[in-house]
Amino acid sequence: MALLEARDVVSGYGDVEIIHGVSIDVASDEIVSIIGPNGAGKSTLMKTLFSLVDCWDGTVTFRGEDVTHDQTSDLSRNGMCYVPQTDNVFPTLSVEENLRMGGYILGDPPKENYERIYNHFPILEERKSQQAGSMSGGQQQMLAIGRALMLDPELLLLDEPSAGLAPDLVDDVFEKIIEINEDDTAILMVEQNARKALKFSDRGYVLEMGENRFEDTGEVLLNDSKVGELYLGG
Amino acid sequence: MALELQLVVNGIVFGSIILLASIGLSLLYGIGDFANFAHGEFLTLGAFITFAGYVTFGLPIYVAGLMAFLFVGALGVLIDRILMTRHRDSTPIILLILTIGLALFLRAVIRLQWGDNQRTLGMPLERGTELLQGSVGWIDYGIRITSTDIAIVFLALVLATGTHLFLTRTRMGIAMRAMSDNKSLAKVAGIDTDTVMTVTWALSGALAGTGGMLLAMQTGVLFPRMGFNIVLVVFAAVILGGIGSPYGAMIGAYIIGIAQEVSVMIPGISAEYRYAFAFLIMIAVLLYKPQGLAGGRW
Amino acid sequence: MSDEPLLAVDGIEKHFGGITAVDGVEFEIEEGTIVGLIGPNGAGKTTTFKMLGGFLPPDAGEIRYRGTDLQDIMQPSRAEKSYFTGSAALVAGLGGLALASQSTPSTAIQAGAAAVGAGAGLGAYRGQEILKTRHFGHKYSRPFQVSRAGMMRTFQITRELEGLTVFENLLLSPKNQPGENVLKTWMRFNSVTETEAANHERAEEVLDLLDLEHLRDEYAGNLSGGQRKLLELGRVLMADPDLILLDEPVAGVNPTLSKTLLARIRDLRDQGYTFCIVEHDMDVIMNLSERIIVMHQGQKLMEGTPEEVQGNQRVIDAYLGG
Amino acid sequence: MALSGPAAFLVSMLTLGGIYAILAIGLNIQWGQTGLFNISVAAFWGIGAYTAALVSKVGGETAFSWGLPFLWVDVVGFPIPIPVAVILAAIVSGVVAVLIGIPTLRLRTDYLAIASLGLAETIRLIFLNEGWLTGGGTGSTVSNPLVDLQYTNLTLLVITLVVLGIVYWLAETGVQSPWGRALEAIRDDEEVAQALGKNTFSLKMQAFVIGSMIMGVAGALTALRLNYITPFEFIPEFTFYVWIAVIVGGSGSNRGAIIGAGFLMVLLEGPRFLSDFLPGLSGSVAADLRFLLIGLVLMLVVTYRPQGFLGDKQLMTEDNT
Repeated sequence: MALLEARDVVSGYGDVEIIHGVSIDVASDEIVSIIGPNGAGKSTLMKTLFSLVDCWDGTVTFRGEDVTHDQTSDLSRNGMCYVPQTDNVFPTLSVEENLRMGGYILGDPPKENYERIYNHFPILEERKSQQAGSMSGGQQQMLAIGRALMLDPELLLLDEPSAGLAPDLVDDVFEKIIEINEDDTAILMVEQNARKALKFSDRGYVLEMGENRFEDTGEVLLNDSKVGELYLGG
Repeated sequence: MALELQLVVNGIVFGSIILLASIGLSLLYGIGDFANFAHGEFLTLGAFITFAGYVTFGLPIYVAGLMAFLFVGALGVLIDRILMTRHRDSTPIILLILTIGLALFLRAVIRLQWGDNQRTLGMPLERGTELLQGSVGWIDYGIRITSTDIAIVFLALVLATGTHLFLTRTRMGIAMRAMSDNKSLAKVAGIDTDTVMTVTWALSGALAGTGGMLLAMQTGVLFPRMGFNIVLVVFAAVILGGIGSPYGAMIGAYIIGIAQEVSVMIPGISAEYRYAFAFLIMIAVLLYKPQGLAGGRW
Repeated sequence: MSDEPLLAVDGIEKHFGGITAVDGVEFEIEEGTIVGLIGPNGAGKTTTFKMLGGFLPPDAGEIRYRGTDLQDIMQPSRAEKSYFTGSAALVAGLGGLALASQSTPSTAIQAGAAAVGAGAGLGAYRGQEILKTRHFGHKYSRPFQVSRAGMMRTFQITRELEGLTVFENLLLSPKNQPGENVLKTWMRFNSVTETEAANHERAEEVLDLLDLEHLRDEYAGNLSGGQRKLLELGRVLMADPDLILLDEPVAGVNPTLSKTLLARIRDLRDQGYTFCIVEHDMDVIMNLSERIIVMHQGQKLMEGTPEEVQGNQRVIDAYLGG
Repeated sequence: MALSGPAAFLVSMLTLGGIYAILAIGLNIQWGQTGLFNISVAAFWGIGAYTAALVSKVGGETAFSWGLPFLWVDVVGFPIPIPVAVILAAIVSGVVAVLIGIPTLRLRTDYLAIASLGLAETIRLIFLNEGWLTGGGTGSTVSNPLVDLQYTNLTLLVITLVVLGIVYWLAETGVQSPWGRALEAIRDDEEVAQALGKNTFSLKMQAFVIGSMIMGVAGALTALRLNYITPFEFIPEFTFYVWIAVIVGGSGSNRGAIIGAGFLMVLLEGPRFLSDFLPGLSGSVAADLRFLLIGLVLMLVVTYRPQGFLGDKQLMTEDNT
C-alpha cells in the first residue's frame, strides 16, 4: 500500500473547477514529480492534498487513513509537511527562529531536530542568527525545506523548489532533496523545470488542464517527445 | 538653553508614557491587521483601575499599577474571546467599525462607574530635583526632574525590555512575530494562530493598562476622555515607527514625544496644538514614507 | 508618424529589490494584428503587462503608444496642475494669515504674510513634483490616461466590480460620458440622457454578442469564472479602444464558449482592433496569434510566427528546463 | 407664542432627526457610494455651523471686522437670506474638504480613518482655542431671525425638511447617474476603475467635497436650531452617531440613511424616557447609557447584519482596502 493515495480528486477556487479528478500515489521511499504546462493545476493539486484548498470530490488517504478533510495542523502532526512555492520563510525571523516555528507543534523541539537539519544544510548552522529575509534565494529555499523537516515528516510536499533560482543552485537543491529522501522521507514535488525534476525522480506524473495525462518512470517521460509537444501545443 | 533641555526631558517622559501604548497598538496592528480604535479606552481604563487601587482601596501605587496591568490584559482576552474570534476572517473595515463601537462602549462603562468629573490621583506633591545645574559662559542651564518622572521612564523601559525578551526568547513571542510576517505560512507551519491572537490582545491590553497608570501618575488627573485625547499621538508614533513594528513604535514614541513638547517653542503655535502637531507629523509620514522609519522590519 | 508602430517597447527594465523581473525587453505591435506574449512561469509577462498599462513605471527604457511616451500621456493636465497650485497657495496663505494674526493684528502685515504664504505655496507645489519624482521613483501614476488614450487591459484574475450588475459594469466603461460630471446630471443636460441612451443600446449589443443577456441584471459578484472573463472583454469592447491587452482571456472558460470568444477576437481584429494576449493555453495562442514573443527569465528569448516558435529548440528548452 | 408639550417635543425631534438624516446622506456619498472611511463628520458639521454663526453677526462684531452685510435681515417678517448663509456654510466646508482631501484621499482605508479622526480633533482644537474667531470654549451666538417668528420651531422644521428633500434629490440623482456608477466602481476596485479610464482621484475628491458640503449645510441648520454654539456640540464622538445612522440604515442606500437617522433618534431619546420611568436615573447617566447603546449597536450590527436594513452586502464583506 502506498503512503499517499489520492483518488479522483476534484477541487478549485471559488466556483472555478481547476482539478477535474486527478489520482496520484506516492510510496514511502519515492521521489515523485508532478510536471505539466502552466495552468495545468499542479500547485492547486498540491494545496488540495495539504487541505489548504477544499477537496470537492474524491479521497486522499495517508498511511491508510482518510485525511481528505483533515486540518493542516493535524496533517503536519501526523507526518505530512508542505513547503509553499513563494514566501516560504518568515523574513524578519532569524534562521534558528524559523526552524523553531517549524517545530511549533512539538512545543519546544529537541536539539536533535535542529542538528539533523544542520547536517543536511551546514550553511543554515553558520547563519543561524541571520535574518532569513536577508539570505539569498537558494538559502531561503533550503531554510524553507529545513523548516518543514523539523517535524521529521514521512512525506514532504514541495511546491516548485527550484522556482526563481539560478541554474547552478537548482542542482544543489535537487541533490539535497535526494539526500533527504535517503533519510526515509518520501517526496512529492511540483516542478516547472521538468527535465531536471524527472532526472532526479523515481516516477513522474504529467498533468494537463487539471487531468492526468501521462504517468511513468522519470526516465521514460524524459525521453518522450509527446511531453514536449504538450508544453507548446500541437 | 535651559528651557529647550527641559522640554526635551519632558518629551522623554511623555514618550515613555506613550511608549507602552504604542507597542501594544503596533503589535495588534501587525498581527491582527487592523487599527484598534479602542486602544485609548484601554489607557483610560488602566488609569482608572490605578485610581481604584490607590485611592479607593488605599493600596500602594505599584500594586495598583499591577492591577491595571492584569485587569486590562484580562479584558483584552475577554474581548478577543467574546467579540473578535467570530471576526477572524472579517475585512479590516468591519474590524475598524467594531473597535470604534467597542471604544464608545468602554468609555460609557467608565463614565457609569467613575462619573464624568475629573478625579485626582492625589499622589504626594514633590518638588523636582535640579539636575545638571551650571552655566557655560553666559548661558545657564538646569533641568528639573521629579522622582515620579524617573519612575515613569524606568518602568516604561523595564516593560519595553520585558516585551522585547518575550518577543525574541519565548515560543509564543516568536510565533507572534512569525504571524505578523506571514499569516498563511504560520498556519502551514502549524502555529495555532487563534491562540496567538488572544495572547496578542492580552499583551496589548496589559501594556496599554500600564501606560494608563503612567499617564495618571504624570498628570495626576483622570477623566473619561484622557485616553482618547492621546490615542492619536499613539497612532502617530506607531505610523512613524512603521505599522506592525514594535521596535519602530518604540523609536516613534520618543520622537513624537519630544517633537510634541518642543513644538511649544515654535512661535505663533500655542501649546494647545501639541496633539495637532503630532497629527501633522503623522500625515507627512503617511504621504512620504508610509512604511515608516522601520520600513516594515522589526 | 506613419512609420511609428501602434506600440513600441524599447529596452524596458523592472527590478524589485534585488530581483530583476524584466530585463531589457523590446518589441513592437503593428496596428490590426494579434500578438501573443508567452513564456514559462516567472518569465516576467505579468510585470511587462503592468508596465504596458501604465500601472507600473519601468526603471529604464520607454514605452511609446502612437509615438508618445506613456509617462507623457500620464502627465497631469493643465487644469489639474492649477487646481493643486491654487490649493497649495491657499493653504500657505491661510497659514501665513493665521500666524500673522496672532502676533500683530495689523492689516498690512496680515496681507503681506498671506502674500508671502501664497508664494510659498506656489513654491511648495513646484517642489512637490521634485519630491514625487525622488520619493516614489516615478513621475506620474495615472494609468486612467493610458486607458483614455486607447490602450486597455484586462486582469488575469478577473476583477469584476462585484457591487455592480453586469449591465452597469458594461455601462461604466465608455469614454467621455457627460453624465460623469455630476453638475451636468443635476442640471439635466440633454447630452447626459442622450449619451446614456446610446450607451444602453451599445451595451445591449455587447450582451448579445457575448451571450450574456440572461445575466443582464445579475450582480457581477455572482458570475462564474468564465462569465467574468466574458464580461471583462465586454467591458473593454464598450470603451472601444484601439489596442486591447488581454491577460489569459480563456482561462476557466468552457470550451464552447472559448471558441466563440476566439472567433469574436478574430472578427474584431479584422475590423481593425489590435490585440496583445498573454495566455497559457498553447493551442489558443498558436491558432490566434500572427506573431509570438517568447519571454524567459525577464528577457525576450525570441519573436516569430507560431510555427517558428514551436520548432525552436531554445523555446522548448526554456519550457522544459534543463 | 410657541408650541408646547408633546407637539413641541415631536417638532424638535423631527428637526434633529432631519439634520441627522442630512448628515447621513452626506456621509453615505463618501462612504456608502465611494468607500471613503471618513470619521471627521463632526468637523465639517462644525465648520458649517460656525460659518453660519460668523456670517450672522452684525457689522462691527464680525470675525474679521470686515463689516459683512447683514445676511439674515428680517425683511417683512420673513427671513429671506437664510439660503445665503446655508450656501456659504456649504462653500466653506467644501473648500476645507478640498484642502484636506489633497493629502489624505490617496491614503488606504485604515490610514484615512486615522487621519480623518486626527483632522476632526484638530478642528475641534481650533474651535476651542481660536477665541478671536469662534468665541472659544464659551461659544458663539447666532443671530437667528427665526427666533422672532411666531412658530420658530415649526418654521425650522419646514426649512429642515425642505433642505432634506433637496439634498435627497441631489444624492439620489447623483447615485443613479453615470457619476454614481463611477464612484461605485472606485469603491469596489480602484485599480479597475483606473484601467477603465476613470480619473479616480478627481472622482474621490468630488464625492468627498460634495459629502462635506452637505454636512456643512446640516451645520448651518444646527446653528439655527441651537442659537448658541460651542465646540462641545461638535466633538468627534458625534461623528459616530452619523455612522450609526448610515450603517444601520445600510451603507450605500440614501433611503437607508434616512431610516437610519430615525433609528438613531430612538437610540438617542430612549434613555431619556427611561429616566422618566426610573426616578433614580440622573440625566448624566442617561447620556452615558446613550453612548453605551451606540457602541453596542455598532458592534452588533457589523457582527450580525453588516449590510444594515437596506444596504449593499458586498461593501462590508468584500475586502477592498
